[in-house]
Amino acid sequence: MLKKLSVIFFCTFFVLAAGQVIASQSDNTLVVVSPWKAKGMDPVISGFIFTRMGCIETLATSDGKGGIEPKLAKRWSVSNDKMTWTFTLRDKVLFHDGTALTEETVVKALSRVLTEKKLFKGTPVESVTSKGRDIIIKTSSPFAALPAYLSHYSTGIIAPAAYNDDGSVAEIIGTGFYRLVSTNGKTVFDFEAFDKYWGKQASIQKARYLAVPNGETRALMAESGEADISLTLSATAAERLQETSGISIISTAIPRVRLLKLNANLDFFDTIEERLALSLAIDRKGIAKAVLKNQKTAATQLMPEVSLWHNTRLELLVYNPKKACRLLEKAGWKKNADGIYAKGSKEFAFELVTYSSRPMLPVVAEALQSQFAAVGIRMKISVGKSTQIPARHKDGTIETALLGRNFGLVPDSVGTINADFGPIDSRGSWGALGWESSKLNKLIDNYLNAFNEKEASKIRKKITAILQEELPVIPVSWYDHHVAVSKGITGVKLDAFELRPYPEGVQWAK
Amino acid sequence: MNEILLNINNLSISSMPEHKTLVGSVSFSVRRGEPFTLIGETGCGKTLIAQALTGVLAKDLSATGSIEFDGPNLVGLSGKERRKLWGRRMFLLPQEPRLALNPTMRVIKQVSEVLRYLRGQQPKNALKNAGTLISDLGMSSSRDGRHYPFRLSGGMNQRILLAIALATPAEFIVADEPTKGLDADLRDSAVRLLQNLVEQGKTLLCITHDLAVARDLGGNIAVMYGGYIVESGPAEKVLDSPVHPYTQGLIKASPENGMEPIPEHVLSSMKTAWNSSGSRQMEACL
Amino acid sequence: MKVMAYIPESSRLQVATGAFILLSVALLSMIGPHLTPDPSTQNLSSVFADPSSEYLLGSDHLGRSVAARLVRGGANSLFNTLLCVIGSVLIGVFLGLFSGWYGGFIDATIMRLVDITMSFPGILLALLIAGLIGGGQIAVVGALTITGWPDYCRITRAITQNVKSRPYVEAGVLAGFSGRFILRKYIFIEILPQIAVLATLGFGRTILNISSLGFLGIGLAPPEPEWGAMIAESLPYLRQSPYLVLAPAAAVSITVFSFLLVGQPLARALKK
Amino acid sequence: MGEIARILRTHLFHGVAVGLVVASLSFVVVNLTRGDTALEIAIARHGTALTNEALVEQIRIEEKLDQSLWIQYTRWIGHAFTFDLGRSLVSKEKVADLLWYHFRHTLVLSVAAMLISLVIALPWGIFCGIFPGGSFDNISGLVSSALVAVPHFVTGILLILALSIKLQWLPVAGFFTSRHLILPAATLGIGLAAFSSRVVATAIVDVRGALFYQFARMKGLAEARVLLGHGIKNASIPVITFIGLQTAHLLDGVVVVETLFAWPGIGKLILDSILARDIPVVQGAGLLIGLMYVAVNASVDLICIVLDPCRRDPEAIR
Amino acid sequence: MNSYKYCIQAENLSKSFCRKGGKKRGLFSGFSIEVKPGEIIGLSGPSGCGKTTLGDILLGLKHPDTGKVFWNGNGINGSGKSSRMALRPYFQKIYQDPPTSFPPHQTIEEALTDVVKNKYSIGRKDIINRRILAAIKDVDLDKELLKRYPRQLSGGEIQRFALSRVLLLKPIFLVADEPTSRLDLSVQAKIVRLLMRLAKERRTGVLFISHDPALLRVACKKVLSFGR
Repeated sequence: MLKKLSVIFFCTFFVLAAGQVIASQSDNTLVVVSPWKAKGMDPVISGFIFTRMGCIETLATSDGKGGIEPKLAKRWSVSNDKMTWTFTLRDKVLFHDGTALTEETVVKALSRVLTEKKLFKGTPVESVTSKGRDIIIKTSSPFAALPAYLSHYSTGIIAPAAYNDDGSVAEIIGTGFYRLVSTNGKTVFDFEAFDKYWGKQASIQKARYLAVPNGETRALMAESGEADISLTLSATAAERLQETSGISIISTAIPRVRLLKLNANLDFFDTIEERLALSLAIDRKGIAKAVLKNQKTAATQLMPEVSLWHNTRLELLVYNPKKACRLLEKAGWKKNADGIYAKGSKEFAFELVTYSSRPMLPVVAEALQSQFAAVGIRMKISVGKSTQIPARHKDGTIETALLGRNFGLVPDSVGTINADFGPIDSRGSWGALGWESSKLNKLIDNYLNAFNEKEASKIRKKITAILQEELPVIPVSWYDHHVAVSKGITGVKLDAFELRPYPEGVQWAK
Repeated sequence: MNEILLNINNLSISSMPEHKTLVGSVSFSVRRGEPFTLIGETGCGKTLIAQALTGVLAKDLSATGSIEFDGPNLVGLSGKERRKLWGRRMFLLPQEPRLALNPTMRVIKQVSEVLRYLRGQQPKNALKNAGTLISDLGMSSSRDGRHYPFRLSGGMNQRILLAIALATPAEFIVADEPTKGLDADLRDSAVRLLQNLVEQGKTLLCITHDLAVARDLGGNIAVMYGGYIVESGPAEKVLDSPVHPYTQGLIKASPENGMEPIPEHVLSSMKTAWNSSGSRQMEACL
Repeated sequence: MKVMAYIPESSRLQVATGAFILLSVALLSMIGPHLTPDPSTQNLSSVFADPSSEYLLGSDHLGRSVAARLVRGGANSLFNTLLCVIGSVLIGVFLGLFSGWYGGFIDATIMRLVDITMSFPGILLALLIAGLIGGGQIAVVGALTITGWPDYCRITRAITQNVKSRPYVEAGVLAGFSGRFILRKYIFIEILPQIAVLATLGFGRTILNISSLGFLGIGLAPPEPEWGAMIAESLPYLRQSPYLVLAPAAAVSITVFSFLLVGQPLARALKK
Repeated sequence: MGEIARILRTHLFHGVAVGLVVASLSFVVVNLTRGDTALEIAIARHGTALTNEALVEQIRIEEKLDQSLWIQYTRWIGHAFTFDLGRSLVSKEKVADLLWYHFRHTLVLSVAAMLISLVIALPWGIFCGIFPGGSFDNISGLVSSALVAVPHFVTGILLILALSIKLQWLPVAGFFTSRHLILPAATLGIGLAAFSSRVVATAIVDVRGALFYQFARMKGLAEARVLLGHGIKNASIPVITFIGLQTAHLLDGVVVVETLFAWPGIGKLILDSILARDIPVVQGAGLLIGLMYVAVNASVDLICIVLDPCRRDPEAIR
Repeated sequence: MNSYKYCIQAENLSKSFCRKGGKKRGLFSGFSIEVKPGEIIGLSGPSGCGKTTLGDILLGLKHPDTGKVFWNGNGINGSGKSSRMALRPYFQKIYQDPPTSFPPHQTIEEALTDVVKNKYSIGRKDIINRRILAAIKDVDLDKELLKRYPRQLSGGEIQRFALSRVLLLKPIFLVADEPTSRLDLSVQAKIVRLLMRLAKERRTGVLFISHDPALLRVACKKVLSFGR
């Protein structure tokens, strides 16, 4: 009796549990595999999944060339004092639950991000209101980059029914061409084409987003044909998959930079010569070729070519260890018996903090370690969590850090530049430490006031020239985004700013 | 029908690589339907004889001579042929009842499975008959029978073993030290149970170190020392008027008879008589 | 040696083979680093080199000698494992003796401690501790020591209880032997072989755990090589230069295998 | 049946005690960790690029992280006793839901691994146990040692290469169909099978050496009959005890396998939560692991009680 | 040391033990005993009736629930630890199961050496050896056997060595707990005779525990029977 009962109990338990885990098989579904799982069902937190799967939409979006184009807003304008913006909403836009897109909904969504949460540092938004189909946004100072910010996923618009009473988000009801059907533990999202979409309908009826954190597993899924689009592959995996039949690799440069963050308060990095010497000691091409598999990713300046901020007139960063040694000796460092530069008994030895959640960083750090050692600089690597960097920035204990910095959070990098190199009192904890330039601060102010592209471009060149000359951080390499696309689909276009939906325009190959 | 069921002739057992004789040329015969007792102290070889008889001698021991069991010679029989005898013709009553019973099976089932698989009875009948056997031995088949061995006392477990012995079709029962570790009362009841076996028509070969058991069982006995039989004959005759000095010494050593140690010269004289052949056994006996 | 006498003849060859491999591995990791080039010297111009006289087992993605890294990684892994096992044995034996000898409340408390430790998987605890002190050798060794001791504790306790109940220990007490004397002469001597065998098997398990942690990215600070970390590093290159993964994987497996070769017959012999 | 109630009672007590201690330890350890919880949570929620001081301070106040640790801890304990484990700091989901979701996956994975290991280990071990010391047994010993010696991540990689890439039989990762379950379960199961087969073999050898087994043969029962009637049940007791012990170790392998195969189990949840300093989840998971361990032990005890009548009556053992 | 009337006295002893589940079961109560030097007192009764426990209480290994034990006139329950420790080696025991009464990993010689070393704090090998040889001569054993491990000896030999170990300590009182129940008849006779002789010669009081009344009748003048 007891025996039977326990057997029955156990079997039912297992069947119940298994039943919930093992759902239906995917067929005729566009499968997108990415490393990122959703952190919560809220556009503010995990909007990147839903905007990039074409489920929710923002007022503006990237045009793929560094500029901004309209999406849910059909046009916008700014008042003469440059402090009041008017965005006119597109008509006849329906949410997935059938309700229409209203001004109130947009105001609610935007003010959550822009005025309540102040998610973007240094965006001087004062209020978001509406007038007819127009959304009025007032800023406390001129802010030319506002449309770029309104293309960020966190400003995605969701239906009134998606909110709970307390203002938190209960579900994702967007306006995009894919409607969210079901989720499984925030790592799998199933979508279906929305037949009342205002724009061009999706040609593939079903889509699935799947978070697979292990890069090698993503590559294997591409190889085995389980994934139609595999995002963020390592350079080596991409190189390998290139030769696999049935897969094509799309590599795009993205405005993300691996850079060496320095604490310029320290003896080692307080002069331009020393920082330049460090920079000259880095064989960027060697690293780019051997480690990143693409020589073109060697950073010759902070901003990659894909960015508006790329400056073609700069004196490029080069590799010249001999000159590095000369500069160091000029700065008063002498080689000691171990072959390490030292001032008195103090060796040129420092700690580098980096993290492994972005896979290539530790490898690049090891490459740097050996290149510095060749010059006579000792570097210790500590691999930990990325949050160590801002935390130790704040208490000033960080010496150097190798990190991947995204200057394409919104298509215009000014926000990030301001946060990283701008006035110290408003600076975030990822950027330069112990370095400030009043000249640069003024230029940033001017840039935010510049509503004219020609003038803006001029200012950008000046700013990047200062960064190149003073090297508050040392760029090491730019990023390539490698994506494996199955030959079973066509029409995949990748947006360097990672704002436009991946499935946009994608079809089954005939 | 042959009156002699078992005839052992010149049986000797020796360990294989060293060729050491452990049991040297033992002969005796057991009559059908009668008890026969083999008496001896630790290491005298009596258990080896039982093992040779049932065919469970350790691999490094070998037996020579003949064991004629109801005719055919058992020495040199293959394992397969041996197994045909087990339970059907002969049955070994093990030493320790509690360890010999499966701890996770109700005792009545352990009796009934013999009836079922050896006598081909239907499961229900087998269970019922097993119950009868158990209650015949003075236990409650419904209460004690449904217990597991650990719940029953040593004496009760021994009765279960006897019930199994009765359940098997085997006519020849070998009981190896049936009274080991039992105190006086339990020993008496164990002997009564063995007598009961004989009354039921089984032939019994009892191996013991206990003179009282031999006396109570009656029949023929053989006294062993150092791998040899020193004296044999009807129980009363051997126990009341022993001829051999060792037998005499053994009887005198029991508490009831004054507990006199066996004189050293008796043992040493036997030692020299058998010289080196049984040396290992001798030493162990001292 | 005396130990060999206890091992059944059929497994002596096995034990000898295992011991031979282990000795070679230990010897290689001790003298190897002096023979091979520096394991952290990079040569970005000859990455993924094929085996040659310069690179005995080829070079990895940063142009470092795989042979040198393998040998140095072995030294690191073995040394850390040794630390873990010694730590666990010390803690486990000490607490086990306490628990078994005194019984009662002390025993109950220590046994609950064992339960708690055993319920928490070592790798997760290592992750927790790595978070606490920022990774590195101390985190790995500390975590695996903290989770490794219960086995030794339980066996020590069991043996202590068992020996304690034997008449000759009571006879010793009656003869006026001190507790220390009984512990040393009667209990330790029974515990030692058991612990030695358990530690042999535990050595293998710990190497596996350390390599798992290395694989998950918790271990020695770069550029110090480690077998598990080498596998993780080279995983992306599995298809083009499989030996980069296979060499450290084989090193881990062969070492653990040899520990099992030695440990299992010993364990079986002890059981009898 | 009184014994069963006793076992359940003591195990329940131990479970709660162990769970609370583990949860409390997690709380202490996470809070000892260098770093700022609010900052970590902000980064976990919004990513490094968006995180700024104002946001961190807002989160600190919203999530009451500015209160003293003692207050935070007692609040958690108070809620835990009302079966409220709180909400994740990162996703704001109920911790209980999160745990159940991930636990379910781990459960299915481990049970499948266990089943695979049993399917392999039982026949293998029983065969070795019946012919101990034979060449098959000796080779099996070596093979199982070799399998045990291969780390899980290596097994996993090799299986993927062979079955998914070369032969294209099974999917690499995901968790949609039972086919997705096979590779991760096999990765865990093979090592376990190697280990258990030896345990099964030893158990069978031990049982066959037992006096009652010999006696059962002596009774004249056929060899198969003896094995079935007297061998299997008795041999299964040590095997089940061993499997119970292994379940605790299984979780170590689960962490690696879940990472490799993107299986959303409890190991990965804990890994992520530790990294993100999602204290309520770590605490809840600690509690769950403690309970799980005790539950496994309780089940093992109960199964052993069902199998072994001696244990139903503790006094009768001596 | 020699001027005592009783080796051991005990008054009004009672003991019960707790079974799992909280039920108490009495073993014995109101038990008194006196043993004079050179006297062998028998104690019989069925197994499980508390004979061994009584022996342990008399030796101070277990505590009685009520009652008092006097060693050589000293109450052991109340007296100081140091005086108890000083008397300790004079109260000895012989065990039922021969193989377990000596440590399995020491030769008999090593085990006996430990005893002598500890008791008399002598380090000199020759003195120790002399004492050991004298002791084993008393129990009629060959010195060749000293080099053996317990598993290489027969039950009778071990039991005689156990007796010699006890003799080395010059005991006042000895508990023999079923010393021959696992031995053969002829060996039993030898051991019991030896015990009887030594008790008489050395003026040692003995409590002889056995379940065999016939044996006790031969060995003891006085037999106490113990029942439930």
